[in-house]
Amino acid sequence: MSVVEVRGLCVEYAPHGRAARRSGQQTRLAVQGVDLTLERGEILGVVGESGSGKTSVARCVAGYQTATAGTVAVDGTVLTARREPRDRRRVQMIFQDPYSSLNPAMTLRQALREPIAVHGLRPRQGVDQRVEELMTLVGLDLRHLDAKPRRLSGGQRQRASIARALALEPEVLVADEPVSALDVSVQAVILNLLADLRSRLDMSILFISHDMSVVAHLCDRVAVMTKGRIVETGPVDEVFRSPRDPYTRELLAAVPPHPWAEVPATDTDAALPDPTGQ
Amino acid sequence: MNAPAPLLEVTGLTVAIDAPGGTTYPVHDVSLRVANGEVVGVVGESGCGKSTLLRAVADVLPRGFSPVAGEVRLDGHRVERRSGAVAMIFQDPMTGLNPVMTVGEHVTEVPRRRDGLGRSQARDLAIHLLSEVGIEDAEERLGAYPHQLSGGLRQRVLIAAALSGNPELLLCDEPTTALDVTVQARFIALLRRIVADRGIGILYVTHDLPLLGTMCDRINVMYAGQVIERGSAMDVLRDPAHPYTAALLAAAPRLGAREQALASIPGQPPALTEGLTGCRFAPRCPHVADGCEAARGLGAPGEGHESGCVRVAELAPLTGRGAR
Amino acid sequence: GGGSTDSPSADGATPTPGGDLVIVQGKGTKTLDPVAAISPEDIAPMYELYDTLYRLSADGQELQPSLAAAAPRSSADGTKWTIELRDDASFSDGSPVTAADVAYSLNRARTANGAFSFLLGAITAVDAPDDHTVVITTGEPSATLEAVLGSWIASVLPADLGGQPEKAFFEDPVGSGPFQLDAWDRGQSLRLTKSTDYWQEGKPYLDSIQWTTVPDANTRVSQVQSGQADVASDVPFSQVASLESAADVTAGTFPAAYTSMLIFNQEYGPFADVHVRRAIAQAIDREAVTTSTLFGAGVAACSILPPSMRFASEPTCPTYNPEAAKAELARSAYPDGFDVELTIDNLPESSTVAQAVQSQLAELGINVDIKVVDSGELYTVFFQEAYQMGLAAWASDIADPDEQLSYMLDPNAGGNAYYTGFDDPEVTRLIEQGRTTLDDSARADDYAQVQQIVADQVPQLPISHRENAYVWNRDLAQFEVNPMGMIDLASVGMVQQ
Amino acid sequence: MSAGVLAVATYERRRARRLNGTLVAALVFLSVIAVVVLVGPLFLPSPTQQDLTDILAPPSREAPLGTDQLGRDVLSRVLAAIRLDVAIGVAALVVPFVLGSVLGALAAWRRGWIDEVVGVVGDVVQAFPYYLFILVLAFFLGAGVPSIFVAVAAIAWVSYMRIVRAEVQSAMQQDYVQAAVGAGYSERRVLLRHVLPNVFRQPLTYAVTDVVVVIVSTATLSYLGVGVTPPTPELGAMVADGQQFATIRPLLTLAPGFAVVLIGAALALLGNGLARQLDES
Amino acid sequence: MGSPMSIHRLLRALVAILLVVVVTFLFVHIVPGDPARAILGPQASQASVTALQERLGLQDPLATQFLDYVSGLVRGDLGTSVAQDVPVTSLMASRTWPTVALILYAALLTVLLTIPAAALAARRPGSVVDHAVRTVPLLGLGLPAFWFGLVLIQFFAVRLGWFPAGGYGQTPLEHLHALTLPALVTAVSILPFTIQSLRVAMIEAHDADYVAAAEARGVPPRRVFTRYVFRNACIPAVVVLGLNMGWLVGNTLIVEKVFAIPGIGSLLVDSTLSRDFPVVQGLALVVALLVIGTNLLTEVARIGLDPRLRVSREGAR
Ligand SMILES: Nc1ncnc2c1ncn2[C@@H]1O[C@H](COP(=O)(O)OP(=O)(O)OP(=O)(O)O)[C@@H](O)[C@H]1O
Ligand SMILES: Nc1ncnc2c1ncn2[C@@H]1O[C@H](COP(=O)(O)OP(=O)(O)OP(=O)(O)O)[C@@H](O)[C@H]1O
Ligand SMILES: [Mg+2]
Ligand SMILES: [Mg+2]
Repeated sequence: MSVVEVRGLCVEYAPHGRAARRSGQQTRLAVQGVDLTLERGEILGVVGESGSGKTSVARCVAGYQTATAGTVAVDGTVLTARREPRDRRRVQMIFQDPYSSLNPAMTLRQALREPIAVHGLRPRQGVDQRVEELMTLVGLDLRHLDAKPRRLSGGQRQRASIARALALEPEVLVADEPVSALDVSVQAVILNLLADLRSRLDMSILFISHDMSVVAHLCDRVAVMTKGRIVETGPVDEVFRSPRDPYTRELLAAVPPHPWAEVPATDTDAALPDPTGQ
Repeated sequence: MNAPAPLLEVTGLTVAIDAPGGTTYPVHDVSLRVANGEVVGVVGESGCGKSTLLRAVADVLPRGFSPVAGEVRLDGHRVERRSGAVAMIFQDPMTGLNPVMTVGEHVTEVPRRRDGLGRSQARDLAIHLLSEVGIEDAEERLGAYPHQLSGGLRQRVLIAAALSGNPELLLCDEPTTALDVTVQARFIALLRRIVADRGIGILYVTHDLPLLGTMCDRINVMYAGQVIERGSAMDVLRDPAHPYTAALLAAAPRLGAREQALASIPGQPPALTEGLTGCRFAPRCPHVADGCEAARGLGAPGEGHESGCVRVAELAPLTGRGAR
Repeated sequence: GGGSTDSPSADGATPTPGGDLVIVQGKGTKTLDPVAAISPEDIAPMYELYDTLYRLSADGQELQPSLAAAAPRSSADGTKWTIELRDDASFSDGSPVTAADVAYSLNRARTANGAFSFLLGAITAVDAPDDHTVVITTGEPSATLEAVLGSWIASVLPADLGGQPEKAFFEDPVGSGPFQLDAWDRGQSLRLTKSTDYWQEGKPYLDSIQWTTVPDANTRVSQVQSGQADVASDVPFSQVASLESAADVTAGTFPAAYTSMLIFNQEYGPFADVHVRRAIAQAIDREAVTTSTLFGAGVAACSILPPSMRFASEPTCPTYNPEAAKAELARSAYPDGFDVELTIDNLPESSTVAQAVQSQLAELGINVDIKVVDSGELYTVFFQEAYQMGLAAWASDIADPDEQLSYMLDPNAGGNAYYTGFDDPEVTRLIEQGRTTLDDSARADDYAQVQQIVADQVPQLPISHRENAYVWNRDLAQFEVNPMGMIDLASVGMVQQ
Repeated sequence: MSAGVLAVATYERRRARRLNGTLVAALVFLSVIAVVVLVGPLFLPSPTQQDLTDILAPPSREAPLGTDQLGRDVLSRVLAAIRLDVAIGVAALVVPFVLGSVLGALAAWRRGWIDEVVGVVGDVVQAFPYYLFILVLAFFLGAGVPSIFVAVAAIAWVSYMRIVRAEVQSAMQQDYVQAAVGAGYSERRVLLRHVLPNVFRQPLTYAVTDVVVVIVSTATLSYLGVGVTPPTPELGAMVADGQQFATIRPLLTLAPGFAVVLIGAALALLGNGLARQLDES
Repeated sequence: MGSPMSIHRLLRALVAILLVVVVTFLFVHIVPGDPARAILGPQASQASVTALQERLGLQDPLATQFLDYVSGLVRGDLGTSVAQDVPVTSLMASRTWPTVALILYAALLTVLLTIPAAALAARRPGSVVDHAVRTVPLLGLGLPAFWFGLVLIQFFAVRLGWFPAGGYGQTPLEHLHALTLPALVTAVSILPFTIQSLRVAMIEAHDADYVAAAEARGVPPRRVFTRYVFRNACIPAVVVLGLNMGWLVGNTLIVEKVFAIPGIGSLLVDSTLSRDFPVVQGLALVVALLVIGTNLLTEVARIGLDPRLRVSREGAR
């Protein structure tokens, strides 16, 4: 059985909102009937253009947002709008911006102890040990335990927020563009960490990105979104090798080829769409 | 590739930041050139001084930054401050446009205020420029404010505004980081067309190596305030001659290669204070050896392809991409 | 008058005609209806707009005929008063002032429910047998009549207000005074111009007078110093001396019918005991307190009547003597002192007095707790007798001691002996007698007795009699202020220098 | 109070340092004042000690700032008044600080009718003439320190409410607050542990400056005649009382006046320094 | 312009005004001290006090008095002054202009002093000039208006004779002359805030990418300052100015007393002291309207200045 099952998800926003203002769009229906399944131990990538509703889907799955229509089921149970703390714990989210995802007033130790203590996940004396375990798991040096987030680099913060999510022992991680703000070498660290978590802890991950090559690298399956709908899903290799939907094709064509890629780019200019075609 | 007469020539540029903790040098002894009709890339990790270099070239360094050595020449002359010969485009298209000015004002102000064009002439020019960068309903967009435009459109307005001063050199500081790949692809195609049409030079900064491959003629790789490798795009990306370049490439994921873990670079770049000697990458370099602490300029492996690595010859095939 | 006689000013010189006078004062004129007037700012312009039968001299001792041709002639029993009017007086609209006008005005004033109508309480009828004769009937012999007729409440208005409704008339009143109304911004500024019909030859000298409200005392002084204004009233007392010696302005103080005092609520246990009151009288160094607040602009009080008031005497008063005070208190039921609340208003001088009292009574073991209420509220508190000890003041409205003595000492006269509950039949009788005796020397005897009893019984403890302090332009001649605070502006003028 | 909402949305971003110059200057400034105020009285007569034989004395060795109209030592009174005023300023702000912060946080957190009600009441309080408000309250409760407390509390909370509301609103957009909600913590915990600790910089630094405003208001109340009850030395009352003697003994009003300005500048400086410091860290 | 904000804003302003009416009424009626006694003085007989009380309707139940008041308001009748027996509206009519002029003048001075000071400081942050600009106005925060006003009068009016020592004058020119010192005193109380915020905003605006981009593409420096740096920095500064308007208006009450300006401030203080309730009520209402009005005005100014707000804007008051 799938860990997460999303059926007919719709999200609507009031026509005047911050996001609409920011992007100049007036979209009301941001997500229009999305179906998704996430299997245990699977990394599902969601790609698509900016504003296509990726974040909205992620927030619904993680329970930060109530869907206008549709259901989200975790382990077969449909979760209601107001989730119980126990249910919340099962799905955790990792945010795009590593600079705002940690409470600046808390040291890493406090940030990691809190979820364990609040949910009583370990006996009192086992908490510290668990905290250290988590730090090691995400590859953070223990000397950072008493640091406040402002002393950490972007990559370290992102690892810390992953550790905080893991502290709750979730079944599902929802990662919304967790590496977009990071530099390639730091990005590599985080991607490796996520892959490692999946293989070691059998974690299920919903991974959102607009970077095809990152998704190609990390994910098992991919869902391609545009204008609030999923236009194509399937195993990454399949979808990327032989995209069926025109939008997927457009998306892939736009990816600058890695210089070491098997298939070297032939004529870059020709592969690019007409600039006037916006 | 024949090196054309340089449009931009930067020699030995060093920029200092006076900070309470001591002076740092985000750009240290950097030289580079851009010719007319050429797109030159600058690539490197976050914090290696790319933006500072660009701002120094445009002579719009932030407060506290000052060029302390070297010079910047445009067409053989020192860059005359804010003459408009150098235009600049920033990472975030929202922050590059004045939020309280309309598209039209952005594009017409230099022709009107600097060149003294009349209102309607300036307007015609603006419409022309906006169409040139691919905005179809240019006339209607003249009255729009930046926040009413999508990222892709803003980016185009930025270019049109930059072009309105007839620059010879366009500086781009990670202009597509905030955009999705399809918009990015269109943007790059647009830039290339402008280079072709107008014969201007572009200095393009990013930390995305593969991106540079699709658009640059030549690439400069920066590390910790210095250029550590340069050469034609193909040479640098396919046969990196510096362990750092190779490490960056290895860290970038690619389509269809998901088996391997990505190679991250251990450690942190050095603080850019005074007294750094030898190869700055040495502490993080897997190939570090005895000779690395000696200072060395750029040189080898070949004509038009130079590296700052002393071991460049020994390490010949640095890439992990197997036989080619 | 006081004033500064030693500094070379235009004081004694004869004024030349012309000039515009600007007077700045703390509050503004809010009404021009004599019956509705309550504050000195309301009253001052009335003396210039309207005329009265008599006018008080500058020293406050004497009433001089004004609209009247001579002093009133009384009938043998002292209840009928005949007053001849002068025949050259006319209103600013040109019509002559007649006895009918006077009768109308006096009747209006005494029958209106004004705050000061009681001043005319003795009058039972006013008649005008002919144009030039007014006959006033009083229920009993009235010693105060002349003084009352010299106050603003007896201002002479045209009969029936010239046929206008009250409101309209007092918006633009007609009077027979030396000046007439030019412009009036209620509470803010009032401008009068010279009246051409005024009966007194050659007067007034000034072309116009303007009163302007300037609430802050220092700003008032500054305005005179900078030449923006010619006269400022209520000058801080401490500044008078230094202003007197200033080169550009003249300053001075003028005796006033004003007394500040501690009042004791006899409902509050300790104050029912005369020993306590006497002890307090001896414990307070009135000389020192007066210096601290008035800086020479007044004298420490002994009698409750200010020296400028007719019939003020010098009773034997308890003097400052802490030892005697202790002994006196020992004879009371509170030999070790007690706690008491002193209610004062929020003026700086009050606070100074209260603090001095507090510190001096502490020596007696009397713990004073100062309670400050807003000046708008002070007399409400006193009136309700919701106080223990209070710092009060009295200003007389007429140049006769009767008003003050009755209100302050007669429990039936309206104030419950100035809110103290003091009741001494002998005092009440003497006051009554003084009011109905027409012989001045007999009145003097009665009042001297009253003053002595009060000095012994201390129903109130007078602290000081303050004067009015002014600073004025040095080109101003004949600037004098009488004890009622009135300036004879018809006689004031500028001198060319 | 209604004054002084410093630029709420914008701060300087600088690299972290130990203590910034402004803060150091403010602390030194304040320490000097504190030492003088606390040690000075040991060498001076009591501030309420009268000597009617030596009133309005010019400055001398015994009385460095002279004496007032009751012969009291002016310096001693100024020092005592500083202690009182600062105490009033600080104490008077405790309630509005807490009240405003709680209401602001609630308004931002709960939104809906609470937000509207709190907002409108805030509008009313601020639209009401400030000094009329205090004046009427002082009439009602009687002059003196308690009225000042109540009046200040009744008015000052609005600014804190506004500041905290805005800060909580923006904090709620922060991912770490979202993450805390997502971790299944109770509302109380999220608010107390994750939201509030991060929004206090702004109201706190504001409060420091606000103390000055309270002191000036207290002084102004005395000018209007409804301030602290005598004989307690209070700076505003001293300035107001001293005005009678402005021309002959200007020190009587200048000295307490300067004391207000000095304290004000020191505290404002402290506020600025604190803001910068908390910003940088 | 910005319709979504206006309706909500206006509604709230309306509710606020309504509440101000109620609150002033209650306020004024719980104040101890009998207006009749306060008006008539200590000597007045109890009979005349009672008569006045009856005439003023002070003996009616509070609810009746309130209804009378509100129904009067609806007809544009603010009642009759107790102390002066004239309609409150006519009493206020001549008093409103000096106050409005003072507020506007003070606001103008604030702006005129803020801009150069902030610009000077922002030019080189951290310099001596910057520190001076940041600390000197702070002194203004601790300056009691009544004291500072007197100091200014002593110096500029008495000593130097440059300005009148209070008053309002007759002609517009005289008004301007007479209001200069009071406007300065009023402005000084909010200068620290406006300078501070404009300075920070200017520094931020100056560091913005669009400024560098404009400079690079050849926009003349003067225009960069006016259209880019200053124009953007204005937005937060206007907000701060607006937020402090209430305080500024409040301060005029004191300033008017010190400078003897015949405005509503001094009338308000007087009327409060003399318990002239109808006048106090009327004036409180006018002042509240002024404050709420200026707040709405700044909101409008902000929307005018910031095109981003023209679509919609929530929160951030
Ligand atoms: N709070 C909101 N109020 C109104 N509209 C919103 C809100 N959040 C998102 N939207 C709109 O909903 C649509 C989908 O937004 P969403 O953030 O889910 O897209 P996304 O795929 O995550 O985009 P990006 O790649 O830019 O992050 C967009 O058009 C956006 O403008
Ligand atoms: N105001 C400042 N004070 C001191 N150091 C600074 C300041 N601004 C930037 N730096 C430092 O200067 C160096 C170069 O910064 P720069 O912005 O040029 O890097 P970059 O290569 O553009 O990085 P990115 O890819 O993140 O944009 C960095 O190490 C940075 O930490
Ligand atoms: Mg998103
Ligand atoms: Mg950069």
